[in-house]
Amino acid sequence: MSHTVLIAGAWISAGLTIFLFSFLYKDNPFFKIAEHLYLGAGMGWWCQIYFGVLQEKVWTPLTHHEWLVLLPALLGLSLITQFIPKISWLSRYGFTFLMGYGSGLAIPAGLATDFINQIGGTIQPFANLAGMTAFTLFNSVLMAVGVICVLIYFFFSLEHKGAIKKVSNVGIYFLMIYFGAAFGNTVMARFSLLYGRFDSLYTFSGKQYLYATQVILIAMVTYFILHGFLTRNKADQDEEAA
Amino acid sequence: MKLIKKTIPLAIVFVFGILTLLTYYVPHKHSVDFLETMNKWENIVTAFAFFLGLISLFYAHSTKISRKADGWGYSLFVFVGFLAIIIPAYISKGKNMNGAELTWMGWAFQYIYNPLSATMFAVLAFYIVSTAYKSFRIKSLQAFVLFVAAMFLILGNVPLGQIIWDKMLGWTGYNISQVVDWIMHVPAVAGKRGIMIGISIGAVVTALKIIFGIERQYLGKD
Amino acid sequence: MLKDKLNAVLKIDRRWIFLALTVVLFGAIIHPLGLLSKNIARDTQNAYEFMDKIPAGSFILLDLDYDPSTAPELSPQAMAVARHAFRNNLRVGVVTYSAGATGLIEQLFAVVPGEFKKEYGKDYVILPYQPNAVAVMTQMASDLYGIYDKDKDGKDTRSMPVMKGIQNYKNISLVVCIAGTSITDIWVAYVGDKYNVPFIAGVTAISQPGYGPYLQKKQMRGLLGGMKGAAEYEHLIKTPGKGSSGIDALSLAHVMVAALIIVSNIAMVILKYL
Amino acid sequence: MIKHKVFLTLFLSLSAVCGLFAAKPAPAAKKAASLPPAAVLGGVTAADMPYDVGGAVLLRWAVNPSDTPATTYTVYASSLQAGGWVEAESFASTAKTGKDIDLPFWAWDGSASEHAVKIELTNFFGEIKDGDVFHFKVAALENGKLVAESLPLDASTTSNWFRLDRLNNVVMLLLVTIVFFWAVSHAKRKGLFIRRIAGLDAIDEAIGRATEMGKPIYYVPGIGDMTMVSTIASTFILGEVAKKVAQYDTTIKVPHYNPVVMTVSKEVVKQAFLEAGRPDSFREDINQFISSDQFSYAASVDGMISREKPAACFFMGYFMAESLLLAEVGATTGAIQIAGTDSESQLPFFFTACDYTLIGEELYAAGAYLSKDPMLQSALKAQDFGKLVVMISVALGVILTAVGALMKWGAFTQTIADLFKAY
Repeated sequence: MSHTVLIAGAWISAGLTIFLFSFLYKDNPFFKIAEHLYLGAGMGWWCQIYFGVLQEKVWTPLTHHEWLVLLPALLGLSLITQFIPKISWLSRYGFTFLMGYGSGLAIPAGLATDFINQIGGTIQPFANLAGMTAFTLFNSVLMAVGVICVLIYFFFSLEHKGAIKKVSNVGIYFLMIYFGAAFGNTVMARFSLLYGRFDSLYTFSGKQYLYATQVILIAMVTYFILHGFLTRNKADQDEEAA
Repeated sequence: MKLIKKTIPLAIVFVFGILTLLTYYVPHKHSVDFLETMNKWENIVTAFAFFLGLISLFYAHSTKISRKADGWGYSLFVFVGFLAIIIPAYISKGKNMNGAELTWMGWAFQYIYNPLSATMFAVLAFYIVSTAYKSFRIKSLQAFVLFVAAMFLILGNVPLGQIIWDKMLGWTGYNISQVVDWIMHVPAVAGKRGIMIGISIGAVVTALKIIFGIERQYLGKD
Repeated sequence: MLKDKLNAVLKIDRRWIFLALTVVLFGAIIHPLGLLSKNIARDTQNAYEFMDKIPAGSFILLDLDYDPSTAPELSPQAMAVARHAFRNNLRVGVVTYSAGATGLIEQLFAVVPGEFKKEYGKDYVILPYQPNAVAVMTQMASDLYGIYDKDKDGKDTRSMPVMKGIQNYKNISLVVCIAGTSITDIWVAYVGDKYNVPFIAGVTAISQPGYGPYLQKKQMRGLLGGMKGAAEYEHLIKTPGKGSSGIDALSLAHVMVAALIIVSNIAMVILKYL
Repeated sequence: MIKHKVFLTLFLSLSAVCGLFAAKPAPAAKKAASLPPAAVLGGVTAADMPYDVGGAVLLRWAVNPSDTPATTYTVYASSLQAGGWVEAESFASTAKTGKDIDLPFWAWDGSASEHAVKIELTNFFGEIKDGDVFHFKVAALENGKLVAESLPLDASTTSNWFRLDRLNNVVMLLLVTIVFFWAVSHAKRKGLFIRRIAGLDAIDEAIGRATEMGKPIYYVPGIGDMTMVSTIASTFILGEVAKKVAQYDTTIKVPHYNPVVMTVSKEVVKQAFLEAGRPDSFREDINQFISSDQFSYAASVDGMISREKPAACFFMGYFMAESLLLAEVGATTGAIQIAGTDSESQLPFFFTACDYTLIGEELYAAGAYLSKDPMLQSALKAQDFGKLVVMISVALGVILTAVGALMKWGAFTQTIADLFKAY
């Protein structure tokens, strides 16, 4: 890759970054360009991935005379009949396959990891009762009680009143603690990402990239000032006209 | 007509559902091979489904352009973006790197696709701040509990937060990382577990409904 | 009067908040403050101490598996660990199992070895990307040249001084894996447990809590978590870098979030009850 | 003769122990080295590893009480009649007992008094067919010196037909299935009681508001595929929302991430308009495909929401990081926002940024709540039954395990632990 191409990359990268960020100020043509470009680029990215999948899993086997892959290929093609209303019912064959496969996988896996193991995980600390301090015992009991209360909150066929209402309210508090903790914990990851973006903008502001960040930023600000000025004039004229 | 429009699709769901389900309990080589084949099939069908989406997208934007609908100029950029990835991918034969050298596709990924997705992801940081200010309201005791848990985690994750904690609450004798640890490993786990168990049962019951054809709304009528 | 003002404060245009965040983060990048916690996490300390005790001349394997989205957190960790290794005159072999990491690895090793006057081939080597991690890990138990007979540029590795006397895990003093993927678990399951190779990991802040059990059972000798782990490690090796300036930026931003929540709620309470 | 040698080994090991205790291991080690090698290690069996796909063999032999910490065992395997030994496994004498085989009590009788070693032959010999015969031997080493070795054993592997260790999963599945069918077949015409779900009562309000303001409604079905329960639930709610939209004669927009979900949603909306008696108001462009790339989808939907300023936004289905990207932009435009998802990591963001949030299972129940379909409502019964099973299991399990731990009934607590472990 030549040096010029890399500098061009830096300019494009810095430009697209700033265009997308400009949405935070307000919607504008530059954001719209970046947004539409991204629509195409995103689909393009996945397109080459899925193209690779089809090549590897359909085309190559066919050249080796493995005709069985025609079956899923036909199921897949049936989805495309969507565009022809008369035979669009054919697409049912494709997605009923997906539904059957997905449901069949979901049942045992759901029972194992999210059901049986979660019960086991709640009970298991008590096996070591002798080695527990008062605090860890309290924690384990709290956890078990919490799980039961949350489940009562999710009970649908019971009216939530009286004792059940009280218990399910306790359940809500456990949910709230989880939400709060998850919220607080995610903040870090999101800021790290933003920091990463800013850091690369900072890199592109260097001399070797011909001050890409500064130039684009200044151009954007100028646009917004001019645009604001012009539309305000226009608004004034409208008022006068009215 | 009802047979090929409704009965066979329902039979497909049932047969593939039950067979895939059984692979979990049957360790035999045939069962493993079957599941592998199904995974491959699913990959293939999903790939075709993607093209269903791609065609819809192209159709929508090309009609916009041909009708010169509002903002049709922007629709042109959809095609520009698509080609900006696809052409380099074609030239580089789908490889990001050629030894240590960045290929054209690697270049397109690094300077077009990646900044776009990373920036959109990073915008979240701004929205977290504005949510914190605008929506994070302590209107009830429940919201207060949420607030307290979030506060501990937000402060406990960074050194400056720890310093503030030590200055203000250091007298309690607890370190904030201990408190954070406790929240994450005891009450938060209870909350999460409750949700997960509920979800798993819901998922199992829904999957049963689909396999046995009780839930068939996705097929549409007629 | 006060109430009107408070109302205005509550209804402030969110773009002012965005601007404040930008200033805080960009400010910290351009002008680091050097805030660092006194309490270094135990797991970071353990990682540092383990690494520090490895005798000079030993060979360590550095697995770097992060892509641009996790790089802000993980690349400072990698840099700090690499610096520490070079300062203690360890030999370093770099491997990766993510295609997206290759470019970032090049960037990193274009800078760090030069600071310690280390030479490619003599003091460190970058091995090529391999897609199937489990197969490679198993192979390295007997003879790593079965896979890594060439370096990233296709040069013969056997003849390099850096690889002298290195055959398999028995000759490797430590594996450090800095990754934003589940490869960390694979290292523990397939290598750490089976072949008794000491293992240290660097992970993102969000996945950090999940590794508690491994640390408890000593399957990991230490763990760096997120930007904070990087900053702590930089503090321990006394070379502030991206981690330290990053953690400054993050610290300020976190405190800003906390302050915003508190301010808006105090304003709301005053409006409602006073 | 054999007995004699075993005795000798025993004696040697014992002396090694004594040496260790005396903190002078050197003489004992020297003695061991000078003695003739290889007594015969008796009682080793080799058989197919049960409940697996094949390709693995299980070797078992009794733990030798006189083994010292310096004793190690090495297992060799070979595919040839003679020679060709490959070192398959090497471990300390305290490791790899019957207890370490991770199988539940109903499928495995593990005791600490025997060694049990699982050898994955595929790691050493590549592809293996059922019935291929392999040879094994076990060697006991003391400080790296061979002290005893078993005679070669033959074993072959088979592909098994049932994962007995997953019996608890099967039982649970059967139980849920039976209750499910019972509930569905006893579905009452008049419907069952379902508790109030806060967010759903607000749907009417939101649609009413949109009608008054003459602004559109956005219904975002998330980024899940059609097999996800949250997406299925979402299309159900979409049907009910679309029905009301058709009745009130307002506009609705449904931007899609997944083309298959779009196909299904089209059918659902069309049907809803038909049922509301307004088939003429149905338009194909209600459902639009946006993008199959997570963040370009979010960017585009954000753009649309901020330009059209809808009166109400629904976010129902499976969401990842884009949850807040969507909800916060929706909040900026002042729309009423109702969210529902089962991805627990995103719930906190919807919860803070939206007016109403359906948490996890509430989303699944919403379809039944809105449509009042007796079939769906009775399926909810099956879900409640499942939760009841969990609650009882947790409560009983905790008590029994605690009692077992107090009374030191190791086997009893292990039994309970096995019952609630997924293998």
